[in-house]
Amino acid sequence: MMAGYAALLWLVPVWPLLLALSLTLPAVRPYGIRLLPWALLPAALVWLVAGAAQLGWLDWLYFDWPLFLYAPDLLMGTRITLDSLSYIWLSLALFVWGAAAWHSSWVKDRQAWRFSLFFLLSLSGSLGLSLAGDAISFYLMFSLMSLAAWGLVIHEQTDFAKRAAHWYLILAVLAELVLFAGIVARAAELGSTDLAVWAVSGSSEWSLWLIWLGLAVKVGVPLLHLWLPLAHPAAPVSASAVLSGVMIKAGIIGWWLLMPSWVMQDSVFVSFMPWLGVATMVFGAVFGLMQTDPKAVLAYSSISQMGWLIWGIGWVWQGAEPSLLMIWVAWFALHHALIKGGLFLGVGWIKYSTAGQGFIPWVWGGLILLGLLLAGMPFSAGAWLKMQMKLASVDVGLAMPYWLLLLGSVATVLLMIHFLRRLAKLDTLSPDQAKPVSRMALVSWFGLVAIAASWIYWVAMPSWDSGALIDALKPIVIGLILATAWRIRIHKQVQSPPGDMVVLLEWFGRKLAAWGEGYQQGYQRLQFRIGAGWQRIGQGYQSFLQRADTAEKNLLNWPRFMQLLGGLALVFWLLLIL
Amino acid sequence: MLIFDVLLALLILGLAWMSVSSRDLFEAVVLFIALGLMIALAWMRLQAPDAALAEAAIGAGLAGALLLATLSRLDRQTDVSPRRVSVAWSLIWLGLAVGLVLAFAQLPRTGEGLMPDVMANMEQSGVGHPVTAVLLNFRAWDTALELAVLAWAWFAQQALNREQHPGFLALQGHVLTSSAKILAPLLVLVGGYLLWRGADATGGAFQAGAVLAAGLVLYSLSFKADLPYDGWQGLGLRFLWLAGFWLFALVGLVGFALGLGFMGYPPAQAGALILLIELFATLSIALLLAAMFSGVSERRSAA
Amino acid sequence: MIDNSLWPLLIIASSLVPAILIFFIPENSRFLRSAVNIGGALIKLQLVVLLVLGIYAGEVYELSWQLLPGLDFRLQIDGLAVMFLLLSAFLWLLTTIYAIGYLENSPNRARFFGFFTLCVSATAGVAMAGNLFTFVVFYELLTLATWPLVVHRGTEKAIAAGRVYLRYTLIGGGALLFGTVLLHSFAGTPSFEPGGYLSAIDLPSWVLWSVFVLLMAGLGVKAALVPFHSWLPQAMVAPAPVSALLHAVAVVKAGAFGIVRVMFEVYGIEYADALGMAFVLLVLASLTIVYGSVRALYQTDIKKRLAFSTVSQVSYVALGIALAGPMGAIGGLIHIAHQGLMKITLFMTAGNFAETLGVHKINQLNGIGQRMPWTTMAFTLAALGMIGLPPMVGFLSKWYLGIGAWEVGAYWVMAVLFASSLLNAAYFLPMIYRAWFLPAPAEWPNERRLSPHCETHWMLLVPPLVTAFTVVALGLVAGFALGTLGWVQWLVEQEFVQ
Amino acid sequence: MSGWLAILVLWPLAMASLIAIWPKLTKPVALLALLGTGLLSMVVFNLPNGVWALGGWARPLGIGWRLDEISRLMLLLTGVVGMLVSLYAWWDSALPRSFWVLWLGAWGAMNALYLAADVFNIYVTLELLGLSAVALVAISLKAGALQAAMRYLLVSLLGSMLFLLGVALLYGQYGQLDILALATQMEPSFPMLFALVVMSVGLMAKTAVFPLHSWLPLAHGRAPAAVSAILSALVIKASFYLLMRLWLEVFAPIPTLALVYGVWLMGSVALLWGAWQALSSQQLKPMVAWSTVAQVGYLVIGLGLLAHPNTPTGINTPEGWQWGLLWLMMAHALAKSAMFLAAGNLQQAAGHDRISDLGEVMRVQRKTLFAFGIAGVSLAGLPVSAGFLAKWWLLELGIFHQAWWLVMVMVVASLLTAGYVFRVLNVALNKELKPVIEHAPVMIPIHAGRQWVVLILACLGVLAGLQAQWLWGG
Repeated sequence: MMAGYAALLWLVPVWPLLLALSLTLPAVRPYGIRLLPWALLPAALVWLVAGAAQLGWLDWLYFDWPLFLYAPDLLMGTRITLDSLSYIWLSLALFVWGAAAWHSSWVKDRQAWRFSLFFLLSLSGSLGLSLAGDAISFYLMFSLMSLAAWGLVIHEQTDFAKRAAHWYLILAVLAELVLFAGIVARAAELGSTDLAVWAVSGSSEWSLWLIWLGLAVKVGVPLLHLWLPLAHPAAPVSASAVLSGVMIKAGIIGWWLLMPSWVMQDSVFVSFMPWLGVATMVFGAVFGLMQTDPKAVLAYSSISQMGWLIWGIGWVWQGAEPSLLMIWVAWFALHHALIKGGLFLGVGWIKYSTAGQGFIPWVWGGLILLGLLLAGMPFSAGAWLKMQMKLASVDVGLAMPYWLLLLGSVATVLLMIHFLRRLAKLDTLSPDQAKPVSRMALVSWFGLVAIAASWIYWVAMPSWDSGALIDALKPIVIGLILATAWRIRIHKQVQSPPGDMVVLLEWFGRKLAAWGEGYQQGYQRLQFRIGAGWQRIGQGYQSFLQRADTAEKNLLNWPRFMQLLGGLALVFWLLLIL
Repeated sequence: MLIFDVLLALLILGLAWMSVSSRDLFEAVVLFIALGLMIALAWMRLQAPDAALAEAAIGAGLAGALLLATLSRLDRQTDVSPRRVSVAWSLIWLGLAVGLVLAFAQLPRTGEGLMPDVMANMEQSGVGHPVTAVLLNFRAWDTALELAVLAWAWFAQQALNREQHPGFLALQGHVLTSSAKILAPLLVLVGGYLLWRGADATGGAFQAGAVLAAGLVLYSLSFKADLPYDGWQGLGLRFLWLAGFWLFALVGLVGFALGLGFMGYPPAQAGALILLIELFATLSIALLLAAMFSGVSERRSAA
Repeated sequence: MIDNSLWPLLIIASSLVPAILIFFIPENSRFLRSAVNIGGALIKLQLVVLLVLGIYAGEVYELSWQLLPGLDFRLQIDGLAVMFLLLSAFLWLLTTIYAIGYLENSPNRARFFGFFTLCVSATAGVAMAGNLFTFVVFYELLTLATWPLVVHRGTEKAIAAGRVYLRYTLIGGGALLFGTVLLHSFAGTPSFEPGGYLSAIDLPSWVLWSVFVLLMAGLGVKAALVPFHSWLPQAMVAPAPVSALLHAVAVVKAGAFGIVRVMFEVYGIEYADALGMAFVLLVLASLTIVYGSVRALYQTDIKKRLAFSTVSQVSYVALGIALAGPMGAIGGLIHIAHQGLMKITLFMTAGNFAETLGVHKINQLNGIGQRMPWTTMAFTLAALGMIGLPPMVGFLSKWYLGIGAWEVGAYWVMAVLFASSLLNAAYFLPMIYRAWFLPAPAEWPNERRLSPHCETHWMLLVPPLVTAFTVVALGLVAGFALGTLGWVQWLVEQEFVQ
Repeated sequence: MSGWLAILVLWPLAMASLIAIWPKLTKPVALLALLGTGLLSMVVFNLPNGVWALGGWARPLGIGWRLDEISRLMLLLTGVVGMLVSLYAWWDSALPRSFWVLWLGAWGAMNALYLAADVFNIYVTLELLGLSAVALVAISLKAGALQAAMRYLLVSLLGSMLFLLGVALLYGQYGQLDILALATQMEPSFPMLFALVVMSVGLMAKTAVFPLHSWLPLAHGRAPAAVSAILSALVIKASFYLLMRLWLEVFAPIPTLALVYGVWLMGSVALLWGAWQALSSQQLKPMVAWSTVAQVGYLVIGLGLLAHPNTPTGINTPEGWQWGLLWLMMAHALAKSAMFLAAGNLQQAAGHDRISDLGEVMRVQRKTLFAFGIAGVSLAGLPVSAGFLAKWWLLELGIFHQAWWLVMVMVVASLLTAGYVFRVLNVALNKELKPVIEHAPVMIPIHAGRQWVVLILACLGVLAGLQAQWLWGG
């Protein structure tokens, strides 16, 4: 039983890979998109069984919990860990990827199988890294996910998509390499790749910085976020949903797993992470408000929401029992993942359907609900989690003015209002442009919305007193007031290009390219000159060779020969008597 | 006599120089022949009449005739280009000459070389004269190889002449013809004498062969336009070219078989064997030298 | 059972005899030649596999005889040798199949396959050389055996490339010979031994350094260390199987392998480190790595880009050695095999592109993934491996190199690795992108239908697929004891234990 | 003393005589001669060392023969190379009958020379050898060949005369001619210095040591291929062998450091000069001939290295360092004969030997080309080959004497050698090179055996690089 379960666990990342491999057969390709939901089958099974085990339903089976698997021959020793935290990561991935898989039927072009391929690869990475128990397999899964997602970003091959993919790739590769350097450094110092060891052993600050930096790109820390607002809108909706919902969390997971979370109390990270978190919340919101594309708004919203997680992990590291505290952060991540996934997919429903279709109002309803959930309306997971996190952080001893957090919440509210407004302004499609509706997709979307709204009541028993409710309402009210005020008083869309600083960098890049051309020309000139020099040397050599004949003719002269003979004799004689 | 010797030495040097530096080839050849004669004189002064005879016959006579024959086939006989005597050239060779003189001057005067050894073994040599003993017994291998050299020189010439007109200029005239009639038998006689005498006094196969060859050449010069002995290209003649060497070698091998070592003679028959060898050697030498002089070509003989 | 001392001869004979046979097989007996070719390759592979097991069981294979007084011709098979042997035997088999598919319709096949096979004998000799002298012998032999392959096409360009190749390798060979003789006259030429033999002898430092400089110059030419690398990109005019074998196994690896031997088993890595030689090599290797990658970035020709990539990648081996630590050594040594597998895949796929579609330039790669998906997939896997992505074998190399660098505190080497990977990504990813994502042109430059069913001739297709598979598989099961990593770890333990 | 020695000398001479007497028997007798002589030298190679006096007269009086490691090896070398070259010639119908008479005479002379331990006897053998060799050069009767032969004749005679002068001085000083006896008595004195000088210069002229080499490229370049092979591989070795005997044995105490440096310099210049000329040569055979001039430079350097007062004798194994020099001679003989014969094959097939136009012929004669290639490898001292071992030895000894510049020159010369060898191979492999003359010349078929002979010679040069041990019996 356990062996079978272990095998199932291995299949979680491997099964999608096998499906991806099957796509190499031309016969399978037309069914590429339809394969996608099946890729999650082992993950779903694992999720179910593990969930049951956590609830104690499987005690009669002597089911081990948590679960650690070790395969010494695979890579350089691969470990899989399934504990309550990775269970959360797994569920997060499972739901969002699941919904996205059903929604992929929108991708119906000739290259759909390619989309499926990358989808499956990325999915495998995403699931795998949730379960990773050693640094190498984490890195493997992380890079598999990141790089394969590039294929999702570029899929539509529009100019915008290409640009987005370009930046995505540059940053992903850079991040990957920095992360690699960090992982190598830690592995070298600790002599092990077991993450259980890593969690409790400190390392040199350098290596930690490298790891932090490498993952920060994925998290979308301001200044390293460049790729994010480009890639999320550029990808097909189902891809955007997983990018924003799941993959972005990989950075947080990485920080948690790869940094020595148990011994971080005194490190420099804990002193700046909470502040960075708050800054990210505000930053994301400010730039989000300046976007016109609803998906770009959502992307910035994701950055903003990641602020919460950054802030969260910042104080988690200060705690004595970080793994317990981390549950809050993980739940918040789950919360965000479900909602953000739903929102992106919802955009798809709005985008690809015509107004006449009957379910559209329901979709709008769902979207508004999701917006409210994200904004943390009372009785929502968001509100409750934020409150609990605040309390926990105070317990841990985080000293921070809490109005800053309120600012973050307000920012979320404003972003959601902005998002819905921009979404409403989206051009409607003519019936022939609309994509056919897949029942399963619709069901899965509403299912996702339902889960997003209710999951917290399954896993926890949130209790609401009046203070909590008021706290939850506060940002919503402030946000509404601000939005209305803005609308009345200014009524102007301040715009910022998606990806903000990218524009600067691109300008710089163009300059560089121009310099590069100049350099190339110079290099060619130099090469030409060197070539000419070589040619001259070659000619010199040829004429040197040609001179051989004349030189030898001189020696062929008989008198010269006799002179040389005599001279040689004299020289020998002299040399002998010397 | 010292004055004569000195004069002779100077004359030799002077003739050599003139011969080398002459611009006209004919003149040079004439001077060369004169030089040969002077050298023959010098040998006489050194009390080596056999060497003198050989030199006169080969160095002056045969070589001179060969050179003249060659001359007749060259187009340009006079070198008209200006000639400079290189100082370096002169100095270098002068230096070497001085060195050579010094080197010979410094040789130990007391050295008798192998003479005592030779004398000690004269008894077993089978001949009476030390030079003959050395040449035909003690250092028989050298002599045998010299005969081979001679034979191969002829082969070489044959190889080179095989498609060309023999290089012979008919020098004959009535005077020559008539003198040849008288001289040829005389030369044969002298040759035979030298050969026989070799056993006990200076003389021997080489000298005899050379003189015989001179006689043959003289004969051919006077009676035949180009080829003195067309009919002698037969098997017997070819055998005779090699007879000297091979007799030597075979005797040597027999000596080896008898346990005397390669090139060893049975002491008892040494004298007789040596005489036999010398006889054939003389014939070989004479025929080879004569043949070389006249430059017989195979093709002509076949034709 | 065969006497152990005969094994080295068997190994050499298993390719030398086919080589000689092939020279005398008439041009048109295609089947016979292919049979001899593949038969030889199979026998050799079989022998080497037996050897691997033997070595693992602790058997000793040596053979030596005196050539000059005090100078032995010595063949010995140790773990390092057998790794190189296995690599060359395996890749030889594949490349032979590939070459048969590639060249069987062109002229001068007897010559080509003869030298091709001879080249493998020389490589086996390089691997088994038991002392520096023997190494030099086979090293030079390799030059001679590969030259006819480089100029095989017989065009002016090929001849010119061959000339450059010879100029570099022979001058390098001269330096190597000089260094070897110099060392011989001071220290003799004992057999290679783990830990080196020079540390036990008290030699003046000028000798040690001159020998080092000469040897590195000689080995550096083949290993394409900057500034001795220029021959390599030019040698790209050779037929694809040659490029594949040259760059993956034979020539550049012989150089790299020589560096390993010299640093480990002549000087001894600790001694070399103490003398400062390891550092010099480290700097040289780092320069080469970065320089090669930068140059690769500017190439428009596929094979040229791959060639510069080789320049860069082979120096990983030297880098790993020069780090002078066990982990670095592992990284360097496994890269011998790993780079071989990856690069041979790349070259064979590039050859497929050229042979099937006439595609030579990078900008002609557009959409080639749709026309030749299998080939392009192999290419992609190998290229990703080159960048160092897990689970491809390239990752293992890079991982151990990184750990090695960190271990000895050479942090700047991390920067080199970083830059190199980045550049690798910068020149490989656009190719992959073009191949898979851009639309295919209406017409390929020079398309040939080589097979009715496959995208190209099966003999061209199978070898790169096998190597690509190996690239992934070896990376995936890296922990397996008989995998490259396990083997190398075992080797390095021997080196660093005493 | 074994009768084999006498037979070794007499056999070729006897066969030559037979051919001279019965021209019709040329072919069978020639075959008998070459096989017999070759096998005899192998037999003699396996005889024990010894010194004998001919005719049963004790040595100072009689002529000495001796067999030691050096002469045995030289005999073997001459036998093997001679046999193979003769085989080649046997299949070459273009050679006249007189080739056999002359060549067998030269062969016998060489055998006699290597056996002789008496300076005067050596002179006589030298004469026989020189005479035959000169005639061989001219045997094709082409105008250029005759002219070259004339030049060679004069140089050869001059060399012999100078040698004879030295013999006279030796006799004058010590009253005897036996090498072994002379060696024991030798003391530096002015006449002996002078004798050494004149003999050396004379022999160097015969060996074609730079700057006295000018006759060689003409003679070897213009003679028929088989003759060139004989001359380059064997004949110049004979005079070099004498040089070696004189410097290292007879006059052993005399050579000074200064002389050694001088000889090194000469050798180095020879190497560079020869390589330069070979690189610039437009024709194949002159190129190979020039290569001989260059390679003689190695021989001379080797001699200088051995004559160096600091050279230890007898270190390592039986006779010490001299093996290297012999090895060098052997390597060169094998490689050079193969090269000349290969060039001959190509030249005869193509009807010319302009390097740049030989591509087509070389592609047809694959065995010849291959042999040329590996002979070139041995010549350049690349492994695996006898040449490589020889060069190793030279370098080692050069380093031993710390003559760095010399070592550098040798390495560079080795590369230059590779340069001109590969220049030819480049032409063979270059398919785009268009011949200067438009109409394709008719290719004359060559007897297959000749290709094989070339290949065997070249392969021997390679195999010798793998097993040098039997040489010194270690």
